[in-house]
Amino acid sequence: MTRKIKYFEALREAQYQCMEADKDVYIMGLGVPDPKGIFGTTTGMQEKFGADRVMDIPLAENTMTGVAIGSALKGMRPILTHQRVDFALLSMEQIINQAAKWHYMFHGLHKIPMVIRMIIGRGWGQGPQHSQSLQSLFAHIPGLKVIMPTTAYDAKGLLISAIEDDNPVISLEYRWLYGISDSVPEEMYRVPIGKARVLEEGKDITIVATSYMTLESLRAREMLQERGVNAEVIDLRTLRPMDTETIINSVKKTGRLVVADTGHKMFGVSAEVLAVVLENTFERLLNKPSRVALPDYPAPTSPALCDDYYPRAGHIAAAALEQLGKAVDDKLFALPTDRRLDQPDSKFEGPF
Amino acid sequence: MTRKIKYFEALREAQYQCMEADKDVYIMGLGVPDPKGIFGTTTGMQEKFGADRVMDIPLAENTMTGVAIGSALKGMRPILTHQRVDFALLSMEQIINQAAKWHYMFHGLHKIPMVIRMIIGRGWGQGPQHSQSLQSLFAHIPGLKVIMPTTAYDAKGLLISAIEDDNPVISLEYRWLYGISDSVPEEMYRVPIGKARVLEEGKDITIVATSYMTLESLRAREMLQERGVNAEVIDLRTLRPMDTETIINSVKKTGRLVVADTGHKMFGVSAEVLAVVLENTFERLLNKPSRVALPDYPAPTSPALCDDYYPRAGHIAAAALEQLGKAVDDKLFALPTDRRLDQPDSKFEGPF
Amino acid sequence: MSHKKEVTVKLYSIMNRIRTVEEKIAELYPEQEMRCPVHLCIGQEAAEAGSCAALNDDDYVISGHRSHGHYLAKGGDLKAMLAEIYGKETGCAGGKGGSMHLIDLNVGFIGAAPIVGSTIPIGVGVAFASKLKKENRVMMIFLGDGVAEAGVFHESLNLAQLWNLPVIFVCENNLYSVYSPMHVRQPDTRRIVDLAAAHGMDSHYADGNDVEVVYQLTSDAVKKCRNGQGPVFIEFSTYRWREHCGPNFDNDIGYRTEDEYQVWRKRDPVALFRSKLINDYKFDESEIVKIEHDFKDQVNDAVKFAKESPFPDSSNAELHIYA
Amino acid sequence: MSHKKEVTVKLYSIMNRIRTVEEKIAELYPEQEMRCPVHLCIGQEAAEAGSCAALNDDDYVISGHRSHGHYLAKGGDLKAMLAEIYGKETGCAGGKGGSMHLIDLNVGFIGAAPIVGSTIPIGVGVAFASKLKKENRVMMIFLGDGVAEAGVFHESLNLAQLWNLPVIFVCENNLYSVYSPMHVRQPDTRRIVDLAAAHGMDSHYADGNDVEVVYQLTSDAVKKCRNGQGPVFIEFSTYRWREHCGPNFDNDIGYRTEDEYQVWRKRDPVALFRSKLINDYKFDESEIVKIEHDFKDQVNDAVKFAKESPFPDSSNAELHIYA
Ligand SMILES: Cc1ncc(C[n+]2csc(CCOP(=O)(O)OP(=O)(O)O)c2C)c(N)n1
Ligand SMILES: Cc1ncc(C[n+]2csc(CCOP(=O)(O)OP(=O)(O)O)c2C)c(N)n1
Ligand SMILES: [Mg+2]
Ligand SMILES: [Mg+2]
Repeated sequence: MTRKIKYFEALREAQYQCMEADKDVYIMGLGVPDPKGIFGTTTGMQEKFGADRVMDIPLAENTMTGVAIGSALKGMRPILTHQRVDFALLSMEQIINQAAKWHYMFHGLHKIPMVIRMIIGRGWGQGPQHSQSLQSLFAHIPGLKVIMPTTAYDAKGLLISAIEDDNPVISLEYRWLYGISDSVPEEMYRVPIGKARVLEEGKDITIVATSYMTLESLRAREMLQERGVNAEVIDLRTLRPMDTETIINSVKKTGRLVVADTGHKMFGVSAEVLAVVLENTFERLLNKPSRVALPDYPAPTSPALCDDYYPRAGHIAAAALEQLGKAVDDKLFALPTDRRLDQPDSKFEGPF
Repeated sequence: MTRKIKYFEALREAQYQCMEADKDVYIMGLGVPDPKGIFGTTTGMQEKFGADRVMDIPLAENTMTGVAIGSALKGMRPILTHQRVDFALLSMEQIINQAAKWHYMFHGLHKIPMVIRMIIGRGWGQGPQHSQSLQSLFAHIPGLKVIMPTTAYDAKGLLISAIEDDNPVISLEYRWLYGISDSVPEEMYRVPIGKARVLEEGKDITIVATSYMTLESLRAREMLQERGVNAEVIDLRTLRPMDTETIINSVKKTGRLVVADTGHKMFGVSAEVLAVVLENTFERLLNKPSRVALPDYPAPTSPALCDDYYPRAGHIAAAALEQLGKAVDDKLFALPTDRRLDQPDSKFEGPF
Repeated sequence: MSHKKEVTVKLYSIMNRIRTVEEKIAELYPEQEMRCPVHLCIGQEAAEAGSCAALNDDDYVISGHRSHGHYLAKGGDLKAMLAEIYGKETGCAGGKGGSMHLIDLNVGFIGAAPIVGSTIPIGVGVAFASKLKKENRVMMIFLGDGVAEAGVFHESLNLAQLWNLPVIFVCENNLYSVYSPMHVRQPDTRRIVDLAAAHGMDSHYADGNDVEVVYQLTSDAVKKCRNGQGPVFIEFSTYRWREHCGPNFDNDIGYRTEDEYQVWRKRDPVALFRSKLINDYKFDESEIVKIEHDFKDQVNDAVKFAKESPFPDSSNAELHIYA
Repeated sequence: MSHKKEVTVKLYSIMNRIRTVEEKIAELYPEQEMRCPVHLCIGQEAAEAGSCAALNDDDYVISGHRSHGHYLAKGGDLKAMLAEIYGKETGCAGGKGGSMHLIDLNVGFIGAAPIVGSTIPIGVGVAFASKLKKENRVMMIFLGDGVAEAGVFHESLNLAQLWNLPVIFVCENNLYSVYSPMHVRQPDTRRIVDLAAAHGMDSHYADGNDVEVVYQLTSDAVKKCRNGQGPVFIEFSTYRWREHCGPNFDNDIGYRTEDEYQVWRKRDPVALFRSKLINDYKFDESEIVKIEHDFKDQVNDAVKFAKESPFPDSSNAELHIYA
């Protein structure tokens, strides 16, 4: 049975069903059982599963990551939640040196099945320290898997895969996605980690996007369609392992590539996608690809300073048009009239 | 007056001269004044400048980074030293959220002039947690500058620039470089941050290398020369800001590119170099570029497991030959007869 | 005016200033013109006013996410603060920071940042540099009860004690970290002040809603720091009245009780001290009303200033990326 | 054999085992066949043997960079340890880890890792899972004096106490962190054990070179943990004889004095207990010699095994990248 639910509900359902199915799954994080329940993704869980399996924790990101690791190697399946990726920076040592390496360096004797959920991206004036999108830091680390679900369907399916995976999985959730709806099956299902999704087929240009930028890319596709360009939109969904095959096949077909990422540009996710394409389909590339990503400075707080900070559909479309040698019109960059840019676009509601 | 000194001596001299020139410069780090003096780079400094300016510290990487930041905004110029980049992971929060952002987010009211020295790369059986090369994690962060000196000349000149810079600068020093010699002027001089160096000119292919891989690239150049290929070798020297111009100009000339980096491949430095080249000189590229970097798994400890882990000159040369459609011979991959691969090559001694 | 009276007026004025500004923000926030999170400190004014009043103008303060009170108590520019929260060009951080990144270097307010615990070592570093430069200034670091769970707290205390730095750690224990009560975060077999004492530090615990107690304790601490006798730690018990983040009351959402709130509400630090001024110190009520009134006008002016100030040009976003 | 005697023999045997292995490593290290750093624990055997002897076979131990003693005291496989240090396929981590990553899950030795402090929360996490699974096992976490400066130490103590976990924190205070003496790292106004006590934890300090004292204290701690009465912290004073990392003596390089070393040398935990066996417990010397002799043979066999074992195929490097 499929029905329309929101991204946050899909994440909660994934956790709920995994906890019902496997008593070793547990959830912990600052505020997990509190009235806000991490954007509703953990609401009601403690009532259902008890304070032994759904736990608030001390403010100690580094140590709690170690605790999750220790419990994981004993067969538990922790889901550790950070309200922002910015806080998770306190736990980089445990994530990179320990979680990512214990299976390897102990020659397979330990498994570290754990999920670390982190929230990325912009919100109401969150500013420089509360809205980063640091996915490439994790994507660079062997031993980790890194997922970035965009749709509610994928949110549920990928989180279930992550919880059932025997490796540490970093799940990055963009704040503005929690309210997006999608048709989501009631039963448990898995979306495989490591598979991109072709959301819309197209023949003229490939747009590879991560997370929230997938929504902007779909809008960009419409803009392009209006201008006679037929774009293929791929939601990367997983950064590590990366589904290079889907990307390469698409670029082989279209010969053109725009990458739209929620993070910074330099040394970011978009660079890896370009590199992979270059290494694998160089000969089929018809023009130089483009990267649409955050500029290389921190996020300012005032909405007045953010208008040019977060690239929008128009920027993606413009990059595509340029590659195709077509005119770029001002309409692409028109500011919305119904909202300020520091609030999510209510038209991005799904299903996808 | 120029004389031949080693990399570690060059780093010490840089710090020594900066401390003489500016009383606000100070050094701290675990073991800084101890008998080993961070590979000799801080030996004798405490005797000369006193325990107020050359300090051992508690084992508290995160806090000591914050302390450095606090002192920097008060006009001091701290040099914080970590014996391994792996330990510095404990301080990612302070580095990324604080050091990199205080100048920006306080609208220029604070400056954070500080240098964080970190040692990267392999050593005698250091294994998975003591030999990483995590430069791309830092290179991704706006607000930081990131340098990776290869030669003793650059080590001194870049470190002086870093100490005099008004921004946080991450300096990554590869363990195997400390014993390399070079002609180094006695007086203070600066190597500008953000400029790559063309070490050897060539016309057939461009090799862009970081840190220790520059030495392997020079050796690769010789191998290529023997096989009739004339390679240009560029030492990237700075990752952020990156000297895209030098790279692009070189690839415009040669039409071909190999990137050799000391870190992991996926989402690594080599990806950014490829992306930049693709965006800027797509039309001049004659073949797909190659990335020569660490494979995507942690560093094993036993030397028997490392033979194929660390790419060598031969791998770089082979990548170049393949691009040029030339035969790749087994001799390229011959193991050295005078040493095991877990020890530095004594022939890499400089000057460069 | 006698010294004693001067101090009394000062303490009340600062508390009143904080209360008035925060209430004004709470009132205007629903207009959605302050487009950033705000962490109001209503209920905690005594701990903030009393401790900052013990500092000289050129002493230092650093703070975290809940910093309005510290900024105002240290004498931070009100217009620049409100303009910052309104995201305006005239804001103290040019609009880049918002409510969580206040700064006023003219009065030694080094800055604020909302990663819990992260400004503690930065404050210690300022104190270290200040000591080296022989400025004889004191650094006051504000922190909450949540911070006592974080490693950086201990690392910083260790260092401040080891290096004998002129730092006063002021912990405002308001019983909650967001919606989480103490007992899910810290063992009930110890107090926060015990942790600090274990670092070998001169450590105190006191009622943070009594501004005179706060002032007395912090004044002693300042004297000690000024004499080079090292850091001091003080834990003040207090209570936040409104929601963790935002302008509303939230006793209805279930993480704490209305009863608990009412108990603390009765211990309103501003009202208590106001009564004391009248009943014990024989102030004329009109004197007090005048202070309050004058400041209300200032706040209204500042709001007007903030609202009327221009937004920064979007190109300002590219200023100050590197120094 | 009486229980008392059995324990006595066990304590001596374990100490002797550690000493013998470590001396053998020191002897052979200059051959440059063990191609990884080694952190020898000679001088600290009593703290390690005494505490592990208090555990059951199925209890847990986790350690850091200086882990040989803990591994051996917990009963870790000697051949697999030496083979690991020699980088061989038969090593306990297949050559991937070396001396700093010993593991033997058959005896509850969860692992070791050399990032100072990092295995502490991992150990706490094992204890948490073990408690949830109602295994009634105890987790013993070894740490050095340097760790007391690190935030993760405090965060972990806070959690272990809060969640009332069956953890024994054993701190071997050997006065140095690499070449750094205590006084450049920690204030002299407090002891490490005071820090732990401040977390509300049952905390003890004792002579770590007296194996019987160690055994007694840790046995009590184990009992407490087993009864669900929460974690225990014990600081043992002790001393490392040789250099921080490597096989040599290093009293000549200047960070500590020969005199200091000699004082501790006289308090050799192995020799002291050996004399006690003979003088107080009336062991026959030949009995002891036999224990020593047998074990020497075992060590020689293990070295032979390690040296003769094949290196892993270089393709093994690609095993176990993901589970
Ligand atoms: C490192 C980190 N973890 C989590 C958070 C989320 N957070 C913001 S404020 C806060 C509560 C802190 O509580 P406390 O220190 O008692 O201060 P209070 O809000 O009560 O003034 C938390 C957990 C954060 N900002 N930083
Ligand atoms: C986080 C971190 N910082 C620094 C180091 C370098 N280091 C290795 S061992 C060591 C000394 C630790 O001292 P202590 O805890 O007393 O243990 P001991 O060596 O005396 O047994 C240090 C600083 C490290 N391994 N990890
Ligand atoms: Mg609080
Ligand atoms: Mg020690």
